[in-house]
Amino acid sequence: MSDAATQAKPVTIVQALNAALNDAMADDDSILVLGEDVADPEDGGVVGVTKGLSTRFGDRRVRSTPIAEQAIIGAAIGASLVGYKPIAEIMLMNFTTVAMDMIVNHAAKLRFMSGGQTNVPIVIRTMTGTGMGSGGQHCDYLEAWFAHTAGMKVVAPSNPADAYGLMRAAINDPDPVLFIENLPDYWRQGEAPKPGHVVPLGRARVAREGTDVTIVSYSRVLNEALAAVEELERAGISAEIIDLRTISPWDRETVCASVAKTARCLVTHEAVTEFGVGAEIAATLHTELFGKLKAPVARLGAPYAPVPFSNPLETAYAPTAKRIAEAAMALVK
Amino acid sequence: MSDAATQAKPVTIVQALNAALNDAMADDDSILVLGEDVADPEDGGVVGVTKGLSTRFGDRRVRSTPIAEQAIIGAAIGASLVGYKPIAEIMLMNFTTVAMDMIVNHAAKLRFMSGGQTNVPIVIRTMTGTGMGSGGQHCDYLEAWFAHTAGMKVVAPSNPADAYGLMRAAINDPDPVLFIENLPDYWRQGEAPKPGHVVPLGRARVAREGTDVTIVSYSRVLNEALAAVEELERAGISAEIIDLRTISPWDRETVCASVAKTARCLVTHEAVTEFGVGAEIAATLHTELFGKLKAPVARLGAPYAPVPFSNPLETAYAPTAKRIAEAAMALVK
Amino acid sequence: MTSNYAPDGATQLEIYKRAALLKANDERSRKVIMTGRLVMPYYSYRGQEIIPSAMAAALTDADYWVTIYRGIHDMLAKGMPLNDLWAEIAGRVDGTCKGKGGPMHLTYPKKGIMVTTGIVGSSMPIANGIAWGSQLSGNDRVTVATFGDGASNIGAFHESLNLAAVWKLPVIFLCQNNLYGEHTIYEKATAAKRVADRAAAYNMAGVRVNGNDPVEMFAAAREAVERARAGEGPTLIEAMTFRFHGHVFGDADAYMDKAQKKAAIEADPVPLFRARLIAEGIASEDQLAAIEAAIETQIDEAVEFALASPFPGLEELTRDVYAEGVDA
Amino acid sequence: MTSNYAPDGATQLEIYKRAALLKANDERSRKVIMTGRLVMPYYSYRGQEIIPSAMAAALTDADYWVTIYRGIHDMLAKGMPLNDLWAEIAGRVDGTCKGKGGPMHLTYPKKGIMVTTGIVGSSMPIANGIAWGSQLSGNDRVTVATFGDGASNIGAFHESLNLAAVWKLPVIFLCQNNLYGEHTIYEKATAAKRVADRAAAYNMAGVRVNGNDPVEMFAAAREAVERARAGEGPTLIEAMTFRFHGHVFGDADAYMDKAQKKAAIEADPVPLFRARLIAEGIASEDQLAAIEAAIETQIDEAVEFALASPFPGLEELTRDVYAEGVDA
Ligand SMILES: Cc1ncc(C[n+]2csc(CCOP(=O)(O)OP(=O)(O)O)c2C)c(N)n1
Ligand SMILES: Cc1ncc(C[n+]2csc(CCOP(=O)(O)OP(=O)(O)O)c2C)c(N)n1
Ligand SMILES: [Mg+2]
Ligand SMILES: [Mg+2]
Repeated sequence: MSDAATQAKPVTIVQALNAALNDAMADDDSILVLGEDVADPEDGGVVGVTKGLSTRFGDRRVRSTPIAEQAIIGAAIGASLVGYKPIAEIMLMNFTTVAMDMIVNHAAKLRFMSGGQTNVPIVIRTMTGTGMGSGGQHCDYLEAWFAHTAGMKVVAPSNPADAYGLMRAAINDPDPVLFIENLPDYWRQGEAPKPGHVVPLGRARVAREGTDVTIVSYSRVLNEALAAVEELERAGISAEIIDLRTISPWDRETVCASVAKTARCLVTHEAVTEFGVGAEIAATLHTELFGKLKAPVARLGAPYAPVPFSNPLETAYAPTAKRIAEAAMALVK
Repeated sequence: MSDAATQAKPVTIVQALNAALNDAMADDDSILVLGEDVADPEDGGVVGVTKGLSTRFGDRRVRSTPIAEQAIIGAAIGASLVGYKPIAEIMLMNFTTVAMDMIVNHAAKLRFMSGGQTNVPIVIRTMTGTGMGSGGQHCDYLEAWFAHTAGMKVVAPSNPADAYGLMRAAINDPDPVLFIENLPDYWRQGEAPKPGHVVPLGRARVAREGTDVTIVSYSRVLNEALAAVEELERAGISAEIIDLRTISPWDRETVCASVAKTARCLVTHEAVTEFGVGAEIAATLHTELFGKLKAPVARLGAPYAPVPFSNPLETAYAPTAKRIAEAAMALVK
Repeated sequence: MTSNYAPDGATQLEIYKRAALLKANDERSRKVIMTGRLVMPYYSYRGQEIIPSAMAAALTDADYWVTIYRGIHDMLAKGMPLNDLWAEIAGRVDGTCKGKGGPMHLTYPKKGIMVTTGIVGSSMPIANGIAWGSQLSGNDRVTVATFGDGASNIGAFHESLNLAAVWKLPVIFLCQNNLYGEHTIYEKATAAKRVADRAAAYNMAGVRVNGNDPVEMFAAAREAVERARAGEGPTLIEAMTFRFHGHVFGDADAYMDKAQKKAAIEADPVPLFRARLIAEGIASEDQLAAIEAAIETQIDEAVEFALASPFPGLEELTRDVYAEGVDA
Repeated sequence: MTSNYAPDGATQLEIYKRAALLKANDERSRKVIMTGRLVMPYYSYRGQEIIPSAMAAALTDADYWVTIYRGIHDMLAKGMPLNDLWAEIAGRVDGTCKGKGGPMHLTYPKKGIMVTTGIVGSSMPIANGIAWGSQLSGNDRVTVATFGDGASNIGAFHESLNLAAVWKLPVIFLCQNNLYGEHTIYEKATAAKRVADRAAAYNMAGVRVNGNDPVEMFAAAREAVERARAGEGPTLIEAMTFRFHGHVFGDADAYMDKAQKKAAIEADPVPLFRARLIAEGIASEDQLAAIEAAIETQIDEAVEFALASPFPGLEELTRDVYAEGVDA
């Protein structure tokens, strides 16, 4: 599958991630992969992101684990302290809740607490997202928790090329990176990344230039924002879309520059609005651009509620192109 | 100790909490207390908040547990599903990291996921705070995580009377409440609460009226804010101090009304500034009072770093009266 | 197993009625999903029917049960009505949870079905708390927590069994060992030869039984229930079984040993049990055929009821987050 | 215990040197805190000195160790220099962690002291990862994880021992059973009669030894180290001991059984060991007195070195959060 990276035809995010893992592991023997069902005898992952890796790189470097997330992250941390670069999979983001001690009290803090003697170069891959009808415990976006945790980096790609490039950067990074993958978007097609393509952490991307309003997003909802552009055009509104890509540390410069130009901003994500990532961005923009904004920064996230199962409710839960367009229009008029 | 509640002389927060637990348990047999070392054979808690309870109410209602936070919260949730009102202690807030699944995926969501058939009337008591030289894993303020979790309520008193009244309200509440106690402030003296005194959840308190700037805080840092008033006075600045008391759901009305009056606001807390509670408050104020503020809402939290051990560093970590005064002055001039 | 706990004929028939219902319901569920009439993540329990059927026969309606995503067999055995079940998995307002919980969070307190969790291991800590409530109230209600073999490797298992033993809680830890945790075979994930061996680490009664044998399974259940009601504490039951299908509907189960799977399906416990009931004269072919026909009709009705039920209104999106009308 | 692992005289003397250092260092620490020269949360290990002294004697500098808040004895035994230790607990820039970690997070990779955690149970999952690294590199380094009796009831213990057994990791789980977890006595928290019994739940070698007996403790350590180096997997050692003081400095330990405590202190393992060394002619009174005097001098120097060292500058407050000079 690794040659997907060099194909001219579009690839899916699953293929791009698989290519990134293949290319990185081929370049660097210290890279390891561990998690539930990640090896080929277990099907190379429930979605196939790690398919082929254990066959190609051996079952010593690519290991399926018991269902024990504390043990998984602990093993990754320990190996990283002695020269390895483990990529640990926590199947779904809601399962990070059983490994928070390892992630927050240890992975994020060991460099600081040891006065820089040790560091934890691990990547924690996890998937999440509504749209599959899995209900309250399998779809949460919890990125705000980790962004609030000093020492963690948080990444969330929205397309195959960024998925590849951010994964390569996350693996190269000397500090722990939480890498968020969206489940329904796994099969989204996009331009194939060039092998070795790296997207530096902490750099947002202007996904579409515009003049009237800036829409900041990341992960799957970024694609909803792009889908809203046309409707906004029809309404005579030119939207600039920014893909944050890295949630922490986030690219203040790029976001502020865009909003300095448009004077209006909507931040939208799938996580609950209250105390979410949008709050930090809004608070920062109002400070950096005080008196220069034509409207208060708008935030569009999920309602203050767990994820519902019933399809009409689940569909109404996360931001859609339609609701993003409405929110952007409300800002402009 | 329960009669501390009726004493005219000031009481400590430890005494007030102990009185609240005593009075509540005396009123309602369904209230239980569990946690590490909470019973009297184990000294009634490491700080003594639960001292005397097992002797008075029996070791069936007040139980010391093994060191197993998932089991502790699970036991509280289960008992709450069959008619009890457990008060579970997670000794330090950093230890909530080993119980996040029980708290976030279960306690906070069961009412919603069951369509209202069940609910989880538990109180989770936990202490935290810098100032004791315990370093990176024992002092974090993680309230933003729980405020971002739909279904949880989050409370953090700053004085004995509120500690009593908020504890009584939290126990009465039909939904899960995270109750945050500050360690160095446990022995802070204050007016003794009247027995039965209840402070409704979701209601902030104007701790001190002022006209030039609103300072919003909670927990120990609220007292630092009060201590900054004098220096601000000397600088000719009249500060209004708001004690949020409940962090989620927070009292938008009271905070907005105050800032509508002063047109300037500083939010200060001990948690890391980035993606912290201050961001939500700032984003909300800029929206509610767009164009009416004389300065951007300022946020003063901890720097983006784990808690350091070395005393001069630890002292420089959390907001102090002095730094709060400086930040408020910067807002006004 | 101590045979003085063996089920009499009437009890065996009760167990069979449940098992037949469970089997028919799983087959119907997969058909309804296959034909696209319903869309949901479905965790088939086909092959594991005897375990909850026998367990439930040893309980009363007043007893409690905490189950998991792969738990519809547990719930039906414990008495969840078909209409409420089907309306819930269809996401309709007449479902047990008004459609808000779905297949992984079905809840039905009227029959003691208190929590269904989608998190591996999390049925156990909560079951302890319910059992603690029974211990405090002095009622003799027992709480059953079901979980899988893979779950016996997660921290919550350990914390829960230790606490239950130290507190002597009236709880039964029922491990349905179907040999796989998602795509991973038992041996690759679990250091213990038997999950039941782990009971010794808590001074707890532990037993491995053939969960596909109704007599053996019922005897183990009955003994554990008596122990719990007598205040003698928890029991760990490891019920051996096999998952006939992939982990979740749509999973091609390439990772499963074909021969092992074929053999297990050939030894399908429900028809075997059926044949034995007739052979031993406990029930007649006609009797069982009538029972099965009635079940099919009930399921027909439940599916129609579910699909005719309306979806919840959007106001439900933010309802049941907190209690209504409570200050704040 | 297999006596062919018994320590010879020279090894016993090595163990004693460590034990004497640990004992003297704890006594000095408490004195320095008592007199207010240093302020820190201090978890006395007095009474537990033999365990790490014997364990470390079975290791090389290249082996790894992950310890806990009550771990200064482990670190000194593994070779952390006194100056670096004292400067760290004094919060000074010459400390192992530049004063940023403190007594609960001392780290000294030069001698294999990789992590000190303040979270109960968390030494074990990380130790597994270090051991996994050794397994991958094919070096024969062993990793020791220390923890307490109370920690054997938390989820991380279970997940770690299971993974270590399934992966056959070269790790030693060293439980220092001092009969108390904070204020709670062993029996009240732990369902297992012995922590060592829990090894069976993972098909792991497990042994309970008298951790206060240097010969028994060394033999167990040596055997576990050989097993790990031979690629035969992990070992759980439960070393029985007693905590002479309260959980943390300042704790009045009202909850401790007075008679039990008195008896334990009367059986102080360090002087007993000392007397035996002399009685058996392994060392002379003068020899040991000289060793102890040298230790006191080293500690004097370390305390002075620490108190003379400057505090870190405020720029350290935000340093070491991420790598410096890394993009983003
Ligand atoms: C904490 C956690 N980790 C991972 C998962 C994903 N997951 C769902 S079911 C499952 C397998 C569980 O296997 P087992 O316990 O044997 O139960 P079974 O599905 O076989 O009935 C896994 C890994 C989860 N739900 N929760
Ligand atoms: C997860 C977690 N829960 C609670 C605590 C608070 N705590 C610190 S030490 C301790 C007792 C541990 O006892 P034990 O494991 O026997 O080790 P000992 O202190 O006796 O050496 C507790 C409960 C903690 N640090 N981490
Ligand atoms: Mg299974
Ligand atoms: Mg102990």
